[in-house]
Amino acid sequence: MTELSCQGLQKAFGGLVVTDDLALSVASGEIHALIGPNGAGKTTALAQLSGELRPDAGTVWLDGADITDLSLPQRVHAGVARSYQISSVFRDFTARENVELALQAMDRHSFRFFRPAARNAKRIERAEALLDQVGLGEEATVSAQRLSHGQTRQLEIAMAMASDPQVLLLDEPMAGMAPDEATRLAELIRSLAEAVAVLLVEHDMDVVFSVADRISVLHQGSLIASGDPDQIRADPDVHRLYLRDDVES
Amino acid sequence: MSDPQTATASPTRTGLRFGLWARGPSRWHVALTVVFLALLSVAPLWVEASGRGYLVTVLTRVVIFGLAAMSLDFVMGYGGMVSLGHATFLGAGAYTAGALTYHSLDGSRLLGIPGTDQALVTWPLATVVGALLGLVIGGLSLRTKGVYFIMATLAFNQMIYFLFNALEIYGGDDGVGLFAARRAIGPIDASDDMVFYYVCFAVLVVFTVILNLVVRAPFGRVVRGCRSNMARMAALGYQTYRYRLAAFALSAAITSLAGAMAVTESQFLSPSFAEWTESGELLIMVIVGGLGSLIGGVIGAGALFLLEELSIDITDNWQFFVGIGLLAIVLGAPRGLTGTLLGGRRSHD
Amino acid sequence: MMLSVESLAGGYGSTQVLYDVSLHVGEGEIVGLLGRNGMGKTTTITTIFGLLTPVSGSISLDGGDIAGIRPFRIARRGLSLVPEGRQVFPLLTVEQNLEATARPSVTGDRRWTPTAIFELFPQLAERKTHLGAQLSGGEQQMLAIGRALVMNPRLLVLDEATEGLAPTVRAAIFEVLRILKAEGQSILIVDAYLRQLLTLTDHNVIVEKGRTVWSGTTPDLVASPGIADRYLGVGV
Amino acid sequence: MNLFIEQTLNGLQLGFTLLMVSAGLTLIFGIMNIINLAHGSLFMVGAFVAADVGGRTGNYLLALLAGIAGAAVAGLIVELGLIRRLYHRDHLYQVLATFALVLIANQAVQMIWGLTPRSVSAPAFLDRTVPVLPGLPYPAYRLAITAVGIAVIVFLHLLVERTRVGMWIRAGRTHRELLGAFGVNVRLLYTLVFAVGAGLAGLAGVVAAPFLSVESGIGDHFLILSFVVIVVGGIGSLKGALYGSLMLGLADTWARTYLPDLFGQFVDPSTAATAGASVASASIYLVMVVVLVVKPNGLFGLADE
Amino acid sequence: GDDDEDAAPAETAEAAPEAAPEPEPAEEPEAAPEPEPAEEPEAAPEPEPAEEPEAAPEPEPAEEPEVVGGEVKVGMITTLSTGAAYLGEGIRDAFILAFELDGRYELDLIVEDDGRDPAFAQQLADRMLTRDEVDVMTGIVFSNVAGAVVPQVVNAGTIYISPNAAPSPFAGAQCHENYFVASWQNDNQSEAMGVYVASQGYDSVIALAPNYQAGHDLVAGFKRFFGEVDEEIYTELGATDYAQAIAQIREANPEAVYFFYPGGMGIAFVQQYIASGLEIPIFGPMSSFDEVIVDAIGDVSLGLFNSSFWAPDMDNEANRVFVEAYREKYGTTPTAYAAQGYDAALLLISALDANGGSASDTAGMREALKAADFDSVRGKFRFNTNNHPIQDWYLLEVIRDPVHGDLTNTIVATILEDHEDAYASDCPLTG
Ligand SMILES: Nc1ncnc2c1ncn2[C@@H]1O[C@H](COP(=O)(O)OP(=O)(O)OP(=O)(O)O)[C@@H](O)[C@H]1O
Ligand SMILES: Nc1ncnc2c1ncn2[C@@H]1O[C@H](COP(=O)(O)OP(=O)(O)OP(=O)(O)O)[C@@H](O)[C@H]1O
Ligand SMILES: [Mg+2]
Ligand SMILES: [Mg+2]
Repeated sequence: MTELSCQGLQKAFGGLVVTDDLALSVASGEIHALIGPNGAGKTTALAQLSGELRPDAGTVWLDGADITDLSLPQRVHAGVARSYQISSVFRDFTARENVELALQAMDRHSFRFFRPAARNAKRIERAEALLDQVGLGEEATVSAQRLSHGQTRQLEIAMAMASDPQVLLLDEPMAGMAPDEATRLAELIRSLAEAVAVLLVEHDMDVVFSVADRISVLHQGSLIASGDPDQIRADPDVHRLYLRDDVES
Repeated sequence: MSDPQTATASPTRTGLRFGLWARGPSRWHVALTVVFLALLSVAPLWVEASGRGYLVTVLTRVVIFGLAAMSLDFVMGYGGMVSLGHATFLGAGAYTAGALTYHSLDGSRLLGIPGTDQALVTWPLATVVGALLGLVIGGLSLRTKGVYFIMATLAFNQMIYFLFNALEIYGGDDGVGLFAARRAIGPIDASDDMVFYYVCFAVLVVFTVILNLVVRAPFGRVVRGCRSNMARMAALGYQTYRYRLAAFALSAAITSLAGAMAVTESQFLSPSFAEWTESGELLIMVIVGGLGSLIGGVIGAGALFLLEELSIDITDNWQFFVGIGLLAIVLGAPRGLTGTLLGGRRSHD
Repeated sequence: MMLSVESLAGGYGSTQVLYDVSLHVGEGEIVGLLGRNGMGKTTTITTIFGLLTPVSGSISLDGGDIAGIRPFRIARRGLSLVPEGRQVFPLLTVEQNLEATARPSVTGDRRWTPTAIFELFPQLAERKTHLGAQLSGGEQQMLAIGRALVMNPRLLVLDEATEGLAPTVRAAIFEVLRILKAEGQSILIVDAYLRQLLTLTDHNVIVEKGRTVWSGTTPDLVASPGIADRYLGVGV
Repeated sequence: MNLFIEQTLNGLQLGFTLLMVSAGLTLIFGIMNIINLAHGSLFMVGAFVAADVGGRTGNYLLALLAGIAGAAVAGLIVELGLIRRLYHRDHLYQVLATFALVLIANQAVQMIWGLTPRSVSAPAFLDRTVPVLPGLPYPAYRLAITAVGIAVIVFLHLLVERTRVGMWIRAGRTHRELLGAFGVNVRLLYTLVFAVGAGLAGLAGVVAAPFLSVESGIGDHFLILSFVVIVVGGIGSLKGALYGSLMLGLADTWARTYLPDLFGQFVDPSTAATAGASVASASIYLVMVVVLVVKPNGLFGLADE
Repeated sequence: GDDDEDAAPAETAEAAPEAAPEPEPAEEPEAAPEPEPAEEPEAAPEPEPAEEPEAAPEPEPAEEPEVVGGEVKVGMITTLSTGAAYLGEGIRDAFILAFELDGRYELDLIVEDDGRDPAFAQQLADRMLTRDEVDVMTGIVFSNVAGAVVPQVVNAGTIYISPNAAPSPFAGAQCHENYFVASWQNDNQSEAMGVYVASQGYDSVIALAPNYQAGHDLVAGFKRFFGEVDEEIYTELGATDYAQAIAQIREANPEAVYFFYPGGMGIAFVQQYIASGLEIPIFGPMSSFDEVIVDAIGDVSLGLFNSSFWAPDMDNEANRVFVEAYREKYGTTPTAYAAQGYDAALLLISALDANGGSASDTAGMREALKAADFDSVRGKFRFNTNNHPIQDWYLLEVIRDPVHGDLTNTIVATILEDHEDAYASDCPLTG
């Protein structure tokens, strides 16, 4: 049972407070969706949880251990991985090499100077399996810069999954994916969540309400609501600020 | 700033840059490498036989500077670290080996150590000095990226250059001749230019093999990944700084070795080894040869020296013709000479 | 026909992506371009805008051939684009992003000005002096839409313009498009929110592997669920 | 104390000279993001044309205009013939191509104007000193250079920050191709702005010429300094270019003035003079390294250049 | 081991300079400048060289008529790019001119630009020595290039005649029997200025020079004869802005300023110094005041003093012939560098003469060179034991040439007679 949580998280860019006394938690076996209007601070919150951005104040724990001071790579090795809202892949590597690189990171250190990296059969196999899972199996040997936008989004997810994390932070994984792929991905996330803690940021309410166990709503840097999907659906503030007619129920 | 949203300043998808040998060396590279090294192995015999023996020393310089350019290509073409300061290491190697030689001729001591002109001592020592200097300079410069990195390396280059200039014991900017020194490499007496060539060539072959292995190894892949997308590497769990620093120091060490070889070759020690224009020349060799192909550095060095040779024969305005030649390469060989030699084949491994 | 694309073939350098794409947008019409990931929607659009060179086929605007013409000339004929992946100008402030591209329509009117955009997206107004790079994903998307609107185009082309937008904002965008439609604006649109999209479009074109495999009116598409199921993998 | 004041004045003045010299490069490299090593050559062309025209006519104003025009035309030709083929290629090919241009230009001016250095004489009304403080006459021409430096940065500021052309340039820096889809004639824009940058290089060449010997390769010295200024200030930031050049001008001047004295406390004067001068030569690079280690994107640079 | 060979020629060297001046006074009127302006416009530069030889070698045909037609292959590595290009240009042009005027030898001259890069110059030397198999090498302008190339040349058994660079190591411990300096040891010109400035009663002097080896050498040379200076200021090599140094001069307020700024640096420094309004007198060696520099600086350089071994108006036959012919062929007053190149060629020709027109006998060439039996444009010329010249040094003043109207230097006094360099005693060569 793994749990990532934070307390009193605070972040401002200049005068703009983007994260305001934020407390969150996500545990393995659950999908916790973080939703909220554009610019609410979701991505910024993820960045602080993943170690990319230092909070101005507040603490982040992983299984009770304070990881606030761990850097991004260190947190990855501690079991926290993330995907990006705006795809960030290795454009001049093939799709499979992208995933291989993610897998190789788990070897702890890559100060191996002489054995060819391309001959690691086990790793290649695992990479292809991951690509299959996200629906990119056929594009394994295509250079990432030749992937379409949606395909790049798929690759993004495969890479996040590759580090075999205990906590997975997903920033709008469905964005840019065609409807059928989005549906497939929703299922995949659902199945992952059996063992992994998933924090999901997503604007596609169909997906959020169908997969999330718990939903928190962020507005101007702080939570305005948190609860199971039914509670959120019923919350008038959330409706006014965020959902409007997307979820008619 | 680490916020990935700021990293979206990538060119439009239609504005792709195909310039680089993105995907690591292919078997075509291996073939080209073997062919070119084979050519180099017979080149001095051929020029000697055709009555142009003076070219042997030119070939020696191609090999030595090719080695330096190859090691620069390692950090540049694979690691994305464009250094305009590699002459720093060339100079460091030259001054390490040159100073030891100078003191052996002089009979004096350097920091209490007696000098020597034995290359088996001076060359490895220069390599170590280069690695250490690479750690220091790389350690500071790698805090920056892109053009800032270029300029940081240039800044160190200039500082080291002024330092060498101020070393009056070695003649300041005039430098000092080491003409009486032996060219001893272990038991081999390499005072003969041909022998010396083959010693240098052997060193080149060794490092070509090593670097080719390294870029294919997990380490090399990480280095390439850092060039491609450093922020993402960190997000995958890589301590990017360490890998890049290691790569930089390795490159510095090899370049420094080349510097030591160069001073043994010319038997003249002067700050001009460390002049920033020398850094520029190494850079040009790499670009001319083709980025990210390793052997391209050597090919680039060969092309540049050949261009010089030809231009010298045409006129004493040789720089003009070298300029024209370089322009022809830029416009006519868009991916450097290796890229053109390998035709349209893009590597798929 | 305002925009006519006939048997378009093209791609990226030596990689062919489009083989046979045809689509037509009439005056005042809204046309949806549909297809799974990587089927060639974006490639079609960038080729129309002259950012990629077609290999064969024709592209004409108001009867005039625009294939192979440089992008700025095409844009000046009244086309404007919300590109995929936002692509706001990161070094310009929000305000400058809009000012840099603002121009009256080919007929000379200025329905959309930066001020009008700030009314449409009050959130952008608050960020006026922020650089494009400092915006959240959704804010960038709003800006990208605004940037296309201030060109007061005759044909507005939206490539996944609602990606990453909160439901409220997405709804607002569709609302704006509906208003524009009522005003007679022609639109070519790619969007993943199929349900909402089909409330808007008159015509739809489905591409698969670089070919137009189906085209017809929205009622036709809704009426034959097999088509969407087959080409898009979803029901409508 | 007088020495300190004069040296500080000299430092600021050197700073404004650097600013003037860097202005064109700020536009071309800092804002347009084109690495043009031949920028120094354009500086040189300006100086040579001015020396030629000035020598023939004796008219400084004519020389000035001719120098600017000469460099701008040279820039135009370079952009049309070469640079425009390189935008879509890796930056390094710009380095290679423009380096080749430097080699060609340095020899070309020798072929055209001979191997002998030339000079440009300052306009008569500036060829005198003005007392800036009691007992401290200062060359009027240096004050004029300062004024030109300020004028140029104001011009650039207005161009880049206030005009649509400026916005387009900054947009084109990251999205060159896409910009076309917004109705901007990108090719023409780049050609013209490049020529403007070249003209600024020519202006700097002419204005600096009366204090220099106009010789082959004269601009190369300034080229590196300009890059240093831009990088210290932060690429793409005009404010950075201003502060960067003033900071470097002062650092350089103070280091040259006081380091030999400082060293003189420890070693004999002759050694102190040479060692002090050597360290002083490295001072601007030292400043650059310190700035970059503390602020990896320069003083006012945008994040993640 | 070569000491014995060199012993003999040393004596003849004494005699040589005296022999030279003799014919000159007689011919002086013929070469007077007056008729020239009239002829100049008519005579295009090309046909002249053909005519000249007849005039110059007049005294010689009697001695060695049989050597006409000999061929000599000379490798010249010099600087023909950067701001210092005119130095190499002057050397090259005058060298060629000397052979043309002499007319008897076919000069196969291979000229290459070293770009001031020692390593590259080594490569050039390699080609010339091994591929082109030149008989003699010459041409180097800069000391750092000389430091790299000269040992390579002389160790290969080839003779090198320096037309300019003469760094101190090669004058002292590293002197070589194959190495001859037709110019002057680097320090000499500032030594002369040191003597002069001291003689004028100046006590407090500031010395300025670029911060490089030659700069240090020249300041040291100045101090060797002047004594301690108040302050030494070293500026960056190639610097363009001298405001800082000028401010320091203003602050220290010395009685005189000594500066060494060759080439473009000299132009920039003097212009800025004058513009600064400082009125402290400045003195420099010839390198700071050659004809190109003073011409570029303009009228403000009039009346400034410098030290040299030669001036264009020097009063001897060889010089008149040289200056006149140079002017006609190249249209400008020759610089001292040109004079050095010219003398280097004359020296070579004299050695060829002594060896029957062939340069192949290195030992013989060596001996003949050491004798220095030629009419130098500077009048007296002989070699010291270290193959560096012993010569007179003069005080020069910048004037406007009364005939041609350009700025030039004229001799106003002799500072040092039979001056030798400070390093000869360290040189193991004898004789
Ligand atoms: N580097 C920055 N400098 C200044 N402001 C910033 C910076 N990064 C983000 N912001 C601002 O912080 C706010 C929160 O941004 P964030 O990216 O976290 O939003 P978000 O909730 O992920 O929005 P979206 O749903 O649109 O992606 C935004 O208003 C944005 O403009
Ligand atoms: N720069 C490129 N170079 C080569 N091939 C490319 C490039 N960009 C895209 N492709 C290929 O072209 C095909 C079509 O891509 P396109 O971007 O047009 O798809 P799309 O329909 O817009 O998909 P998505 O919904 O994912 O955005 C894809 O299969 C992709 O692999
Ligand atoms: Mg976000
Ligand atoms: Mg698309």
